[in-house]
Amino acid sequence: MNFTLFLPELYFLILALVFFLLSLGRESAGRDQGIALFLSAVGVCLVALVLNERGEMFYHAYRVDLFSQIFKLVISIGFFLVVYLSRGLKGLDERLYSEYYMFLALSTTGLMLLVSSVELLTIFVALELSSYSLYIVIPFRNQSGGRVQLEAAIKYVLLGAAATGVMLFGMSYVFGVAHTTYIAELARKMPDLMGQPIAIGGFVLMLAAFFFKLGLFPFHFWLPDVYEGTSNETAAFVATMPKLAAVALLLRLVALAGAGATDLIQILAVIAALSMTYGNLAALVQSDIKRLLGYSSIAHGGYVLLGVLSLNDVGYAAAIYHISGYLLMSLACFLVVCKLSRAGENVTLDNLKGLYKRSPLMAFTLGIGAFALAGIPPFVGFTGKFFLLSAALKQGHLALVIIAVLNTAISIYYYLNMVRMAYATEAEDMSALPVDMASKVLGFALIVAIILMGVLPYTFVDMARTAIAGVL
Amino acid sequence: MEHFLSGNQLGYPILSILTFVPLIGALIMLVLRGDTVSRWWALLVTLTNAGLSLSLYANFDTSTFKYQFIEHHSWIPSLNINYTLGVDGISLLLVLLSTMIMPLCVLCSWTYIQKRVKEFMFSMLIMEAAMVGVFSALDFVLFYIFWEAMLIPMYLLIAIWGGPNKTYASFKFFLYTLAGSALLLVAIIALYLKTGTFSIPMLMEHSYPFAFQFWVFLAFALAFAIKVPMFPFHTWLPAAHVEAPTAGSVILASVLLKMGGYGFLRFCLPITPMASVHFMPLLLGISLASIIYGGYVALGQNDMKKLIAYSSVGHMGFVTLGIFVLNSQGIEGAILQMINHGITTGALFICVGTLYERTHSRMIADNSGIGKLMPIYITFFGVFSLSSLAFPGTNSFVGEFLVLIGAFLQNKVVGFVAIPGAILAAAYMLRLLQKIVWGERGPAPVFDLNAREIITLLPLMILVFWVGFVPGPFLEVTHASVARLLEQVQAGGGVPLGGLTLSRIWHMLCSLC
Amino acid sequence: MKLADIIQSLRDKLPTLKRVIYGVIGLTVLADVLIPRGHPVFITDKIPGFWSVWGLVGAWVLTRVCKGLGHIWLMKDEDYYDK
Amino acid sequence: MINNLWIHPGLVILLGAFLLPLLRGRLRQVYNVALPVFAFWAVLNMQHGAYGAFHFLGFDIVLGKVDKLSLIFAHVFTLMAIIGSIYGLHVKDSGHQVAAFLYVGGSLGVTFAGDYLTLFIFWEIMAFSSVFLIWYRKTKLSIDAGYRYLLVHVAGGLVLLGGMMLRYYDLGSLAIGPISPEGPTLASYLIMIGFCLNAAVPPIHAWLPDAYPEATVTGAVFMCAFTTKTAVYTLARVFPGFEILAIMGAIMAVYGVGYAVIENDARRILAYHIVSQVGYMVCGVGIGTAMAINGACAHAYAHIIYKALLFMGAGAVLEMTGRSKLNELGGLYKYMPWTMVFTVIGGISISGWPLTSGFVSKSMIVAAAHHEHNAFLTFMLMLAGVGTFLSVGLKLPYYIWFGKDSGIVAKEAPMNMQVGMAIAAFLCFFIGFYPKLLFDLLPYPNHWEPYTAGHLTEVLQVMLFTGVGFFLLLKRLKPEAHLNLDVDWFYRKGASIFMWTASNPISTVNDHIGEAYRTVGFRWIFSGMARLSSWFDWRIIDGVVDGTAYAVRGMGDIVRRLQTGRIQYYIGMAILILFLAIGLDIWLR
Amino acid sequence: MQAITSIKPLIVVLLPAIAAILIMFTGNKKPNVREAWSFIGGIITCLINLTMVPDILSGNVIQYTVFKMLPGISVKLTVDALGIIFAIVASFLWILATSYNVGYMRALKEHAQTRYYACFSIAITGAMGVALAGNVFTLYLFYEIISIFTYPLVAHHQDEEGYEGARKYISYLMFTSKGFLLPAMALTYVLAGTLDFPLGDFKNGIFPADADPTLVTIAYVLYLAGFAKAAIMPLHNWLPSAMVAPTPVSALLHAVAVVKAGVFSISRTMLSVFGVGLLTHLGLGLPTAYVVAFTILTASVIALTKDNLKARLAYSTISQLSYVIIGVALLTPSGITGGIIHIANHAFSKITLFSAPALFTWLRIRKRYRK
Repeated sequence: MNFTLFLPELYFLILALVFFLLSLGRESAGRDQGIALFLSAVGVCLVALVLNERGEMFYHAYRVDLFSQIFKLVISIGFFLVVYLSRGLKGLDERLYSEYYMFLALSTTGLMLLVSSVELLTIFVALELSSYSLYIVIPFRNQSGGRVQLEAAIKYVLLGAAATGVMLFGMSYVFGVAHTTYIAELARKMPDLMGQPIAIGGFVLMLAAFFFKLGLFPFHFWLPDVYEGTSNETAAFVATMPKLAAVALLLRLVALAGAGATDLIQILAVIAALSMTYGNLAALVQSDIKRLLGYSSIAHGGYVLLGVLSLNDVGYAAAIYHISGYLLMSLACFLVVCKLSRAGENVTLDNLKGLYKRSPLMAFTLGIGAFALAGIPPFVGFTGKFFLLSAALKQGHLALVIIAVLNTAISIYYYLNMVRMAYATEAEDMSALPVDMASKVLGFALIVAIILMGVLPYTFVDMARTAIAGVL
Repeated sequence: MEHFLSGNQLGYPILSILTFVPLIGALIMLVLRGDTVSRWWALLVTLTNAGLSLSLYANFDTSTFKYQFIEHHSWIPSLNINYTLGVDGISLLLVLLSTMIMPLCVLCSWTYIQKRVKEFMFSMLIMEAAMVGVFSALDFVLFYIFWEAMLIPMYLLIAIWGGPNKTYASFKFFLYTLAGSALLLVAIIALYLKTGTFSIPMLMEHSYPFAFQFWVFLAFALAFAIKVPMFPFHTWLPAAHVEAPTAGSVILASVLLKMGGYGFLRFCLPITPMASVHFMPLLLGISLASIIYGGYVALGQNDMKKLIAYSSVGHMGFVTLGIFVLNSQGIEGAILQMINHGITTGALFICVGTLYERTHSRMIADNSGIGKLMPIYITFFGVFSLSSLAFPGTNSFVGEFLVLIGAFLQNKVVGFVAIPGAILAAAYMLRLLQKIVWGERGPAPVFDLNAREIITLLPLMILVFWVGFVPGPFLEVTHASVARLLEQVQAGGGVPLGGLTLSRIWHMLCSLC
Repeated sequence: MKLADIIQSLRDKLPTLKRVIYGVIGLTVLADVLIPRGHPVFITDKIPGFWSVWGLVGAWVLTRVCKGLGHIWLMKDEDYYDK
Repeated sequence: MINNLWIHPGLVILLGAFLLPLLRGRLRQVYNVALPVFAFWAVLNMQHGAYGAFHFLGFDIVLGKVDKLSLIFAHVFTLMAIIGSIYGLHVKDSGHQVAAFLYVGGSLGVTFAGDYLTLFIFWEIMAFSSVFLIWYRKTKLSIDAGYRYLLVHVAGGLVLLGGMMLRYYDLGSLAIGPISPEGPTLASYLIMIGFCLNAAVPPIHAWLPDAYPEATVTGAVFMCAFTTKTAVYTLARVFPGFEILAIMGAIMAVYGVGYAVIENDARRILAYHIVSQVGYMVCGVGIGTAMAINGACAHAYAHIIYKALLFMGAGAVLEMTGRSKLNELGGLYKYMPWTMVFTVIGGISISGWPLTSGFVSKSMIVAAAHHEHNAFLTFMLMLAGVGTFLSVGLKLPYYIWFGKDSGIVAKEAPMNMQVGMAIAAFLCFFIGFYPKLLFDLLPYPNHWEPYTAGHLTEVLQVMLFTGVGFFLLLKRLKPEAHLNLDVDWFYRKGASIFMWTASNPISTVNDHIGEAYRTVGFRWIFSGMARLSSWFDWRIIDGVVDGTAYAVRGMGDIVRRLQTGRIQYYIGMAILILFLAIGLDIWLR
Repeated sequence: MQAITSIKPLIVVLLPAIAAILIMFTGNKKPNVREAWSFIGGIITCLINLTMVPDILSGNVIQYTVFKMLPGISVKLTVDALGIIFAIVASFLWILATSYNVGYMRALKEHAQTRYYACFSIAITGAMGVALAGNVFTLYLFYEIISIFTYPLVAHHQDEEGYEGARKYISYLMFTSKGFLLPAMALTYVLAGTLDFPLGDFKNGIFPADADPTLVTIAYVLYLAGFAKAAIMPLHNWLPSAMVAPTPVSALLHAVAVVKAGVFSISRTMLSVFGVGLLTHLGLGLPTAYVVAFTILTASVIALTKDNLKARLAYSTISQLSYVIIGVALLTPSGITGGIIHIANHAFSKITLFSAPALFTWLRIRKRYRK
């Protein structure tokens, strides 16, 4: 057993342990934050180091390949960014910082395990690991008198439990028809079995947990409520990290079905269309920015599903690309939300007023983020969407593609509204927004990343393509 | 590939320079401090770009239809997306128009824009980059990126520096045009999937089955029709024009609308020739409707900017009419008319803007009767108004006349139906002119144009007469490309001459339903 | 006013004047009977005193016919055309 | 233009007229008389031949065609111009005199014209100058009458022009010459109608009694001489021997006297007598024998003198009393005896009393008719003679100078008028006493002797018994203050109908068309459509566009409500939908 | 027949415009100098026109191409006998009209005199251009220049009535030229491929022999209707309405430039664009003659009903203009000659007639001042 194969997971486990140890001692916000930032940065480096590792572990239940490593890298970067972005942690009780980081690290560990799992039960375990951590983290919010974070947590827990239950139910069916829990085995057997209703049903039910994670219709209900209820920083994590892993698993699992699984694709197409439409329509009338981003992420889940259901390398690469881009765009928005929020409270559209004056860089970050989410070139959102649409159209999903582009047009309204609020309005309080240098650097880096990734997607897409060669 | 790309005769990447000079200028702008510095910097950058663009014209080879000043770099090889720039006779003038109009836009915003000057100039420079990019991109993805990217600065121009109803107008502008181009993206992808390339010249080389062309054409046409804008997709235009700041209106009128016409010429005709021929009656009908409808609505306006905005609908109707009569006179006239409309309508918006700076109203009634007070202004305004109504000897006449000739060559009925549009143009422009020059004047005194404003308008006036009397140099550059374009259409679909029979119209309508 | 006096005096001697004129008339008719005319063309050329009758009857006919016609038809008020 | 040193008297007078306004006082009076005298002298010294021939616009123009026929007319025209000028010396307004000279010059131009183009130009000059002689009276009646006069003449001129052009089209020549009565063409008839209008041949005569009485005092004197006689000249020149002319002439001779009998206005009586007398001439032209033409010319000559004399007399009365209506006059012998004497001379002269000019000339025409054995013409003309004496010889002087005393006190006419009248009166007698002078001027050698016993007794009988008749019918002939209908009714009523048509249907329609353009064009097609389109654009198109946007937003609001926040609902929905989707898919396949 | 290239026509056309510029720069400060420009311009223009006469009389044609625009379309000036007559008449009458203007405008102390004189001069430029136009486009160009620059003259009084009349004036002229002339021109170009008049040839127009007769006829009708300055019924209503202008402007309209430009353009079109041969062949002369004959009659009748002197003269003008066209429409040498000469005749007679109302006005004003 090559130790380096398991290095990222191990590292993040250790990271969690470090914070566990820290939580035992005297709480110190600055120390915790510093250590978290440092260790997460080291994590990114470590993951990058093992990017080219290949191998299998745990009796073939665990596979390290480029696909998983890329996801791990993105996840680690995401983790770093979330930690970086949430340095202020305005919404949290200072005493909980070390615990907070511990659970995040655990959840990340779970996500990393998840992307490498190639056996159904392993997947289940990894999923639970990542989820349970989050269940605990979500109600961490020091909103005096408010119970909204608890409500959010309960929703997340219950819906998560339901989704997991459904997944298990589905897995049992799959195991029932295929007599194996190994993905590699399943990949051999499933394409032939996809003609059977029971296999399809089981398969779709098995995907439910990832629908839940990705916030796809009909398991999207938690998303706006949880975003709204939890602290801004946690929301940033919830909005990005689990989705990366969910996409990875969706890709892995859907690939099992084989190219001939038209029924599965139909169901996925319906889900994609409904997700996009539902997310975008509901977002139109939101005023809470987190809620708005929540709905927006439902829609983006739908877009990503376009790539997933195209069942080809272009589509998969597009899905990976888009979800990675989504990480950047989404974090750009959450950065602004976090900075705008004075004491961890939720941010509404009205709070954006006069932002161009209060903090030009934050306004710019928000603007770029919003335009990117809207899919306006030359930002990453456009390029991702372009790839997704190409892939879907290549498979002949014309109607779905048209629904997607129309949704893009609809979605521009609320993104634009954010930009308008930030740029074209005046606030009563035009005092400068205190933004620390680090956040500025982050904002700037995100902008550059969004643009660069949009304009020069070449390397990333190629990498993603190579990665999925192993999956398909 | 060499047979339609002629390389770059300049030896340095002129088109990239034209695209990126404003972009870099914009980035440098971000570190500058102070309004005046921003203005001068923007002026410097735009003037530099305008100066640089002259070398395009100077070195353009009119004898060939091939794309010139080519730059070709691989961009996203996995999808065969390339960074290809190049101009031919169709796009050259539009590139020049874009670079030439920008310094004037900067100048006319000199005092008009008092708040957030830096951001304004930043947006303007970004806009210029996108505009040059749109007209010189030879790769469909690149084209689409520039096409959409232009919306952002334009949106900001309207939403930030716009009039009282700016939110509505800017949203409408953005949503409408974006919705229009959404299907364009689908069509682009569909073409790619059919051919495996995004290279526009190569896409023209392929022939596609009719059913495919049919849908691609419709997707194209919707996007371009909204951009042009053609009746009944025009309502974003008056809203945007009225609320936009002067420079915004000028850019909208001078360049943005041209993108629609350019799209028809560059994509619809050569890529989907059969469908173009098939839909010719529909497009001609809509063009005629635009001409007449735009004229009528313009006649009913009391807001100067709205009037000019609706007049754009009419004028651009002539452009699409010229394009879809599918003969060289019509298309050359359409190209020239695009340039003319850019010059004239841009100038008219500048005129309205200068007046607005003085009276703070765009209503005709509030601005009437300034003839005595502002003789220089009236001279300019009069010339541009006359140009707008296609007075002989001004630029618009040549374009309109060519389009009419094209229309008459294609079908006499079409030609005659277009005529009321010309009458209406005379009606609303003369009405405007009469009221502005001679109406009842309130007591508020206004001052005549200052040197800056004269400098802004003078080049446009010179162009009005230059194109009006010596259109040769402007038409010359288009000959080869237009001839080639027609060859492509002819080869692909065959242009029926005078083919606008009732049965054809019926057939077309049936296919639509 | 010499001429006027002459006329006045003539007017005063109207009966004498009348008698002289009757005499002249008589002489004229007589002369017509006596004096031979040139070659006759019409039958009237042979009737002596025909032209006397012609004069008298002609005057009468003209007067009656014209005045009659006038009264019946032709005569209108002087502002006829202005109405 | 002038060869053999030929002086065109017409041009002399025409051009000389323009000098007149520059002169003042006595000098002008001298010039006024000297100019026609010079012209008269020029006529007297004229040799036969064709003068002033040149090319103009491709036409052969002959300004002076001099022969016996033109000479006799030129002779009397210039002579008349002298008399008229003297009579009009007192007129202050030089424009009046200029008009008169232009008029005379025009008629002389016509007289010497060798081609139709020249003829037409002078013909129109006559019409346009003479109308000022009417307008200078400056009353509403005269201005109206002058206007009608001009219109009628322009109409006649156009008919003439039409005939001329047709003739030119047929023959390729505009030369004037006799037209053979055989096989006349439309062109000939048009020309004839044009001439006849000026000759006042019924039914196209009414302009004459309409206009002349409304002319100025002097103006009427000129007018009575030239227009009709020029026409007679042209008829004699072009249409000798047309029988239709003979018949028409005879009819018009009687027609004129008929109206003269019932007329009230002195000058209108004289005007109708012009119709009547010109009838003799037209009749003579129509008979067309040498004697008849001679008669016509001689009668024209004589007529000009005595009719001018009569107009001078009536004019003098008008000038001095301001009245010319017989029923308003009477008993003037006490105040204007010389005028009376001259007028009576004119009266007996027109009636054709022996020893007067009328006797000499009129009898010649009657005799010509007699020679031709034409009973109709002879008796018509004789009847006209009766009427003439009845109305002009007797009725006119009687009711002006005698009759019921009107109580008007007037002065004798001014000296220049009397001189003019005296010259004319002298000429009446002179020609009557010594007709040879006149006969020598005639175009054909004369073989006719007026003073034969038979003729004398014949005329005397008619005259004397007419006189008897007059006194017997004195009561019946009493002038009545009435207006007599004539064929001018057609165009006077016609004109008012025409003007009504012009101003009501045509002009109104014209205005309405303009208004219709305005209403339909501007209000409906432009403004209305513009407003409608704006409304349509704002409400319908924009409504649809914005409505779509709002509808989408509204849908968003509905979708938002699905997010109830109730956990049991969420879980239930999620699982239900998922299972439903799967079930549906399986069921559908 | 020889074509001489000379810049004289261009000078003739530009001189009034230069005069206009000088007038504008001189302005209200020095009225004497300002009005002198008009006189000087008129005299020089007239003289230069006269210097071209010998060449024309010897059967040559002077031409000058200013701008080449499109194949077959250029701004080109050509002087032939037809054109030079109108040019001389208009330039000569400009001198007269100026003296008339000076008297009138000064006596009435009219406002905006500089504008007045400048527009007047530019209208003359238009007239010169129309007279010397070498192709339909040039003709159209200057025809429109007249329309535009006489508009301020018609609306000179700037009161309700003035605006109304001027609006009607410009509407009729603009809408007909846009609505009829423009398609006619396009149609001509489409059928013939050129708009240049054949040099000194009235026999053959510019249409090729195989041109569709129906289309040629349509083009012909469009031309007739398009030159609404000729005031052929039913497009005559603008002329009486334009009478709201100051009387010298009416003189300009009626005698010097405007309506003459209309009939001249129609004559030019009939002779040079269509040619006598084609018109005879298509039998278009006689119907034209009937139409204008109707105009002659009706306008005369309407004139009778007008008591306003200027209105009456206006209708008289309408009637007289049609005489010109009827002459040309006869398509015979003498008819055409007569028609062309009538342009000059009517110009001189109408300017004389228009001095009457002006004189009346002037007398009335003077009387008022005396009091």
